[in-house]
Order: sequence, then structure tokens, then C-alpha cells
Amino acid sequence: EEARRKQEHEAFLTQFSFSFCTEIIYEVLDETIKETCTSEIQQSVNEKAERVAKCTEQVCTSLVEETLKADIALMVEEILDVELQRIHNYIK
Amino acid sequence: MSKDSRMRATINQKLTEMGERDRLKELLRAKLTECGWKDQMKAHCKEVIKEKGLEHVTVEDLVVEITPKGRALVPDSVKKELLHRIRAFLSQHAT
Amino acid sequence: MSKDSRMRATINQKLTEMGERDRLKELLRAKLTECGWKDQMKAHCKEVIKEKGLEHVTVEDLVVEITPKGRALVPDSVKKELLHRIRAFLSQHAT
Repeated sequence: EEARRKQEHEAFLTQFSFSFCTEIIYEVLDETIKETCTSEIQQSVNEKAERVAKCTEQVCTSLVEETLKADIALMVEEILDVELQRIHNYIK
Repeated sequence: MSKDSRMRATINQKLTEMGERDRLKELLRAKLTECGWKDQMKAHCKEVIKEKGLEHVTVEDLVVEITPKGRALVPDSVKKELLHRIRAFLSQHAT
Repeated sequence: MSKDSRMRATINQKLTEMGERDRLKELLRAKLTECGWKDQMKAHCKEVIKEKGLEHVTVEDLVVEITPKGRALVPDSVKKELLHRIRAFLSQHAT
């Protein structure tokens, strides 16, 4: 009787160990996966925000550069024209 | 309540009260990091986000998507070690 | 094409398609006139011509000569306002 009880107890412990082990694994996996997903999405959101900020600044700089380039060229042409005209008039 | 259920409840209580439950969880977390499982999960998350596009994926979607792989990738050695430790605790405290 | 290039292309496309790029350039021109940038640049240009002699300068030379000063003289407040306006536009038209 004692041996039978002992055997039954052992079988119970084996079965309990397996189910408890699975329970712990699932619990930890669920928690860790949720944490990982949350932090990865957050990281992607932050990276995207940083990229948008950086690229917006670059676009702004290129827009300023483009405008300056065009306006400076135009201004120089106008000033040179006026100066040349002034000299022509003087020579005449 | 059957005898088995009572016994299960008692052992569960003991595992929690003695802090073994938390220690086992910590051990598992450490092992998952150590064996590279966590890095694999991060990489898989990145892939899914890239594939679906950040604006089309929620935390819940991502969890659903990566959980099967997460379960499959837990090394047998880690499971065995955990089981071994549970058995050792039980043989000390569940006689 | 890198992620950054794609992002810049998208921003530029959005600004161009909706006419905002031209409006921003106009705003910049107005601000530059308002803050005296244009007058300073004209004066600087005339100085260079006087210094080098009209017969020794071309449009290209002059542009190269005065552009660095032109860049340096754009007030930070103007650049900031422009950047702020681009950000506001993008957040209003975010998809």
C-alpha cells in the first residue's frame, strides 16, 4: 500500500512538474513577447520621428539654398546690367 | 475538491509563498536572454514591422504574429533545466 | 535609395504637389527683403565689383564670391520660421 501511494505521489509530481513548467514558460513568454513588441514598436516610432525631423531640416536647408542660389544669381545679373549700362551711358 | 486538486493548490501556494515561482520566472527570463531567444524575437519584430509598415501594425498584431515563433524557439535545454529545477524543489518541499 | 532619401523625396513631393514649396520660397523672399538681407547683399555685390573692377568679373565669379555671405546672413529666426512652417504643414497633411 505504501509503495503504491509513493508511486502515485511520484506520478502526480511528474505530471504537476510538467504542467507547472509549461505554465511558467507560457507566462514568461507572453510577458516577454508583449514587452518586446511594445518596445520594438516604440523604438520604430521614435526612429521614424527622428528621421522625419532630420529630413525635414534637410529639406528646409535645401529649399533655402535653392532660393538663395536663384535670387543671388538674379541679383548679380541685374547689378552687372545696371553697372554696364551706366558705363555705356558714360562712354556715350 | 479532489485530493489531486487540493495537492496542486497546496504546492502552488508553497511555490508562490516561498518565492520559487518568481525565481523560476527570473531564471527563465535570464536563460532566454542568454541563449539569444530575445534577440531573435526583436529581429523578428523588426522584420514584421518592416514588412507590414509601422502605420499598419499594432502591439496586439505583433504579439499574435510572433508568439508561435517565440514558443517554438525556446530551446529544449532551457525547458529541461526549468523542469529539473521544479522537480528538485518539489522533491524537497512536496513530500 | 536610402530611407533618408526616400523620406526627403516624400516630403518634397508633398510640398511641391500642394504648392507649399513655392509658397515657402515666396515667404523666404519676403522675409529676406524685410530683414534687410537683400540690401546688404546688393551692397556687398557692388563692393566686390568695385574692388575687382567691372571688366574683371563675370556673373559666375560674383555668385561664387557672394554666396557664402548670402548664406551666413540669413537670420536664424527666418530659418526657424520656415522649418516650423514645414513641420506644421507636414503634420496637417500626414497620411
